[in-house]
Amino acid sequence: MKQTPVTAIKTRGGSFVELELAGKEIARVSRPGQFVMIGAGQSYDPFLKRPLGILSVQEDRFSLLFQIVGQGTKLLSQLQPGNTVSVLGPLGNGFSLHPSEAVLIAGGRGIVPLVFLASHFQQAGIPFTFFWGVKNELELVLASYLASFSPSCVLSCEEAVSGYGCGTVLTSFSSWEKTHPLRSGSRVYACGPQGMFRVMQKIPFFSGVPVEVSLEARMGCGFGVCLGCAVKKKEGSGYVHVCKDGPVFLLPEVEL
Amino acid sequence: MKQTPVTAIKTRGGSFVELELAGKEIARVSRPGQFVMIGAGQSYDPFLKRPLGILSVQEDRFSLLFQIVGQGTKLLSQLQPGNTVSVLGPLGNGFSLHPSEAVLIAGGRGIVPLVFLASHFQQAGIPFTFFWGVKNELELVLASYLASFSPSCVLSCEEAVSGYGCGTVLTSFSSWEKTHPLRSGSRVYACGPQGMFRVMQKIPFFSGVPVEVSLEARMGCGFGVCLGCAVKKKEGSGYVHVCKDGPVFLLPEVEL
Amino acid sequence: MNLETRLGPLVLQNPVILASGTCGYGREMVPFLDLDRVGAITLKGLSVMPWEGNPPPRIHETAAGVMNSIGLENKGFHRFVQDDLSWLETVHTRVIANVWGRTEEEYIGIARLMDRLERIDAVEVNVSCPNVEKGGESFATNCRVLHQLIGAIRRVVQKTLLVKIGPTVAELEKTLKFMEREGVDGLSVTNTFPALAVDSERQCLVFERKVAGLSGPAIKPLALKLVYDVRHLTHLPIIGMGGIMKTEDALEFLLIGASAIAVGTANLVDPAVALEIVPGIESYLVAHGMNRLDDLIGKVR
Amino acid sequence: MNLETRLGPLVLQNPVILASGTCGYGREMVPFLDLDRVGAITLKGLSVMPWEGNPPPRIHETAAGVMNSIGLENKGFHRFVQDDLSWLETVHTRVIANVWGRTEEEYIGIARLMDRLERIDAVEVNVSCPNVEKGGESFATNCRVLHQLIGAIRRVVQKTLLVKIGPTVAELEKTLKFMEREGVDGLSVTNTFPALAVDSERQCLVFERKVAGLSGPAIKPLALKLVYDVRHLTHLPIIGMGGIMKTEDALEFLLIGASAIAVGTANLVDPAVALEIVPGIESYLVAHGMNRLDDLIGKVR
Ligand SMILES: Cc1cc2nc3c(=O)[nH]c(=O)nc-3n(C[C@H](O)[C@H](O)[C@H](O)COP(=O)(O)OP(=O)(O)OC[C@H]3O[C@@H](n4cnc5c(N)ncnc54)[C@H](O)[C@@H]3O)c2cc1C
Ligand SMILES: Cc1cc2nc3c(=O)[nH]c(=O)nc-3n(C[C@H](O)[C@H](O)[C@H](O)COP(=O)(O)OP(=O)(O)OC[C@H]3O[C@@H](n4cnc5c(N)ncnc54)[C@H](O)[C@@H]3O)c2cc1C
Ligand SMILES: Cc1cc2nc3c(=O)[nH]c(=O)nc-3n(C[C@H](O)[C@H](O)[C@H](O)COP(=O)(O)O)c2cc1C
Ligand SMILES: Cc1cc2nc3c(=O)[nH]c(=O)nc-3n(C[C@H](O)[C@H](O)[C@H](O)COP(=O)(O)O)c2cc1C
Ligand code: FES
Ligand code: FES
Repeated sequence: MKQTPVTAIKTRGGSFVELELAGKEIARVSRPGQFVMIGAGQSYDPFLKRPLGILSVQEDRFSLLFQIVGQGTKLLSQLQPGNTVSVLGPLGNGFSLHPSEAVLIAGGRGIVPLVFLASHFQQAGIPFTFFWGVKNELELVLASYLASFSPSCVLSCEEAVSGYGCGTVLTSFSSWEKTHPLRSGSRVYACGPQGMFRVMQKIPFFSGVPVEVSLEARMGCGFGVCLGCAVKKKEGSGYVHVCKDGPVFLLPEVEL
Repeated sequence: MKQTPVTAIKTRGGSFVELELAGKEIARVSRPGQFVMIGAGQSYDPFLKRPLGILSVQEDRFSLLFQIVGQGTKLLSQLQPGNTVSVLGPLGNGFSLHPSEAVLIAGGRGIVPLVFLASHFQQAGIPFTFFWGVKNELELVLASYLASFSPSCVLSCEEAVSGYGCGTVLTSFSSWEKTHPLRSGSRVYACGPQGMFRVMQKIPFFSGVPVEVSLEARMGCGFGVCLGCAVKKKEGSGYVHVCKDGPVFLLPEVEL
Repeated sequence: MNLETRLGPLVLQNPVILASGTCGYGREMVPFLDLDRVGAITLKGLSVMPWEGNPPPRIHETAAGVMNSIGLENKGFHRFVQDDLSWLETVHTRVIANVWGRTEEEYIGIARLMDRLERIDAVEVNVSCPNVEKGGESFATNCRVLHQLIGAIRRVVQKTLLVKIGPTVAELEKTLKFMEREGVDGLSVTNTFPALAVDSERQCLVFERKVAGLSGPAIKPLALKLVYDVRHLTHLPIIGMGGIMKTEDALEFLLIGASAIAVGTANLVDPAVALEIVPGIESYLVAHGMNRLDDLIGKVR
Repeated sequence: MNLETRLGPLVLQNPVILASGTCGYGREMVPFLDLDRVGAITLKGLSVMPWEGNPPPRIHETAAGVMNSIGLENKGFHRFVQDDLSWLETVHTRVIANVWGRTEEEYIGIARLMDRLERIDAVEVNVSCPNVEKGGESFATNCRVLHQLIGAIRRVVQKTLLVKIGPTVAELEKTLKFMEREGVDGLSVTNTFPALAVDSERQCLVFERKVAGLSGPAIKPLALKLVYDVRHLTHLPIIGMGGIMKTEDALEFLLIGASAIAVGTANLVDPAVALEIVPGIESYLVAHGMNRLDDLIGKVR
């Protein structure tokens, strides 16, 4: 299949990698919240492509940011400029782009699609506040991705680190929210681990405002044919499919 | 398993590669005609290691020279200094090292173990003549490996190329042999494609002198446990095993 | 070059089919390949009623393979007609409907419904589902139940009827002879192989349903063996599949006698790969001085 | 940490065994690993008389797998005794003799000979060979012949008796119950999977004997399924194998109830790998707060 050249690769801290790829078409049509399926090699190990959210797009290139967690991401992290990868995308739906005001809530690597979304809001002049929380100091290397949004950002770390709010991203959001009533037409956008979404489903505030969440699931294809990426619907029976119906869903839609 | 660092890699023409590896132990104990089993990656594609003859040894390194013919050799050709590979060896028996005089006959990549053998003879002061034949001009890049033996070398190419004998290595050997009677205690050493050995088995000259041939066979393990590398015995029934009983055999021993 | 091939009455312009469950209802593939250039597409398995399938995880990777426990999730016949049929009418490729039921009656129901749709060229019966009436054992593993099922479906299907078997078919030889007598038009060989995976970190089986189906390159040598065995037990045309990733794989199945081949799991990784295999087969025929696909089929005995 | 495990009367210091046909007669492994540190080694299958095996090619690579058609080549009992026995007496590891014959008589003959050797700790009967007296069909696929064979061997073997089965055993449940009754001490599960490969360039089957046995990571999910099924059909201890390459693979087999595991094809690629798996299992037990191997075996149902 068609190969996409790697144009740049940068390690961020020990376990994060930013990968920039050539791709005019993907750069042109991608919207915040969409993802690509990317294959690390021509071999069968790993066999399937991996889903990665789109971090940013430039003229004729686009960037991904991922955490090394297993064999697939490890191989991706070893790419060099000039190597090529096979990519399908952009895939999935994206976030809705026209709230009157936005709250962005990211946990850990969930930062990726929200950075893309925040750039859009910044360009479009839509006011937003970006909450980002990490588990430990190591993940704070990613803070650089928020630099350009800095006055609108609230960072927190579960481990005590000087200069950062201590606790989860949801505790820092909750205290902020008490003094910052959202105007009508506001939306919340969230991406992070399942545990974060589960807590959000229990916090009453999030029932009163539209909350768009970007989910992860094990994927077979990424484009809707295998039905592998099923997540239970909250109401009624049956499943939604993260790659085709998502990855962005309304918080109350899905059983987490 | 233990990893061996690549210390140098050089492409020779389009399809040959010389690979130098760190390995004090292998460098110290290897004898001409032995080989190593080498794995290209940590993945399962290809699954088995590949047998490659030893070209030369230095103090704490050794070199291989191979032709890119499939997935395994392709991956090996993409290694960079600093990468590591897994290696088993040295394996197999080697050539006998004390003839009174030697004739070396190599076809194509069969040059590899005979270059190692010729260096030994040169050092040991044993007279030898090295016949090397290739199919086409492309393979002539390997002629550089014979430079240091040059007065004792006879090169031939099946394609007409100026400066080289035209025909197979066996035709040029046959005409040489008419005017160069071998002294007693001489041996012939040969490595090349099966077709070359088959022709040799039919040439009466080679019945009158001990001929040691280095065979190739598909290998599973390379160290005698799988019995995958069977080659039919000439006399009686049953098989010899290239990795354990060989790769060097006497020409009349094996059915080719 | 004539790449045409036949599955009973059904003629395909070339032997490369997209396998059921790996190309959706066709439309999902449009961004990646021109459906009109493959021999046929096989729709995701459909039943009369919608079926929600199994809980996640549904996909697990193994060495050179994929295990799936989709559980035959599908939208049901009526939503298929609503959502996809008129779109399918805009493409010209052959369309094979893959069907299943939990009871014999459900099987007959969906087969009959599909048979009536003009756009459907053939009905492929997936016999590897659990028979809810008979204790959940797969239809394929009980010889008597299987024969009755196939006979009943043949009576309601006028179109080309294909039966898709897997490694667990009961009394293979007898069943193949039975299918010949009943007038089945062709066989799809093979479905996935029953397999297991254990999550050693969490100390549980990976799949809630325990067993899941293995597909992909890992099973190719086993699928080839099954196709070869079937080929020597029946003259029915075979769609060979199991781990086909590239032209050489397809050639292996054709050489041992498959009249067509299907690409399954490979579509997940490279949804355009079928359109590399079609010209790949063509080049092979040219290189080997053959001028029709038929010269290749079954050349290795 | 107690890594001890039992196969009937046979106690192993740890559960990692080298599988038959992938570690020769032990001596070939010495340059790569200390035999005294594995649970046991299983010798290459031996018969009474030497056997020359199949013509080349004997080995073919597949995606994450290896097909072999060695054809049970072996030097025969007497040369084994001459060449290898006194050397084997210098090592302390458990030694399992893998045996086979072309007739029932040959099976009984080799089993009896092995049973008399002090250095041999257990006899493993490979029942997947063609029965030359009964038309070449494998002993394993004919239930009656298989039962008679096992009964007869049990009567001549005093030592631990293991039966090695594969995916083609006839009437699995009945056969397992029969083995329990006859007093078989344990099962080795699984042998290779029958498979086929086609050489599309040369337009022939890769192997002269057509079918060859598939092993390696490709078959792991199928081997796990077979071990799981067998585990639920019998209480006999099981040596689980099929595609084990690393600690995690071994843990999968132990978790679903194998009492020991064997490393086969992996030895060809990395002959020292068994000695990474032994401490690997140990670390896993420590990390999961277990202090004996028995806490792990069969934890996943
Ligand atoms: C729509 C979508 C967008 C994503 N975007 C990003 C991103 O921008 N950056 C990033 O770092 N990661 C992202 N992920 C997660 C990423 O796909 C997985 O981390 C990756 O597939 C792991 O592959 P691996 O081979 O390295 O690990 P594996 O060896 O496959 O698995 C390692 C661990 O990761 C878990 N895992 C594997 N695949 C997934 C998955 N698809 N979803 C959740 N958990 C998984 C496994 O359960 C296991 O615990 C995204 C996932 C989805 C579905
Ligand atoms: C003892 C021994 C020493 C060798 N020394 C050298 C050497 O010094 N330099 C060198 O270039 N090659 C050498 N070879 C051959 C080398 O091992 C093969 O070319 C290599 O294994 C091919 O691997 P591959 O994955 O690239 O090709 P594959 O995809 O495995 O095969 C490509 C083609 O090569 C043939 N082939 C594969 N393996 C072998 C084999 N073991 N023997 C013969 N043909 C094979 C196949 O039939 C096929 O036609 C040696 C072989 C042996 C047995
Ligand atoms: C995700 C997935 C879904 C599948 N769904 C179906 C199905 O609905 N009906 C069916 O008959 N086969 C189904 N199959 C089996 C394939 O059609 C094919 O028979 C099998 O995967 C072997 O071929 P492969 O190795 O090329 O994938 C499915 C396979 C996969 C991987
Ligand atoms: C080259 C080779 C030779 C084998 N020889 C024997 C044998 O002689 N007797 C036997 O019972 N099994 C034999 N086997 C089967 C293995 O012992 C093992 O059961 C099988 O390969 C599955 O395990 P694995 O995937 O770890 O290799 C052989 C396997 C291979 C690869
Ligand atoms: S990953 Fe295949 S349908 Fe979503
Ligand atoms: S390659 Fe295994 S015995 Fe020779």
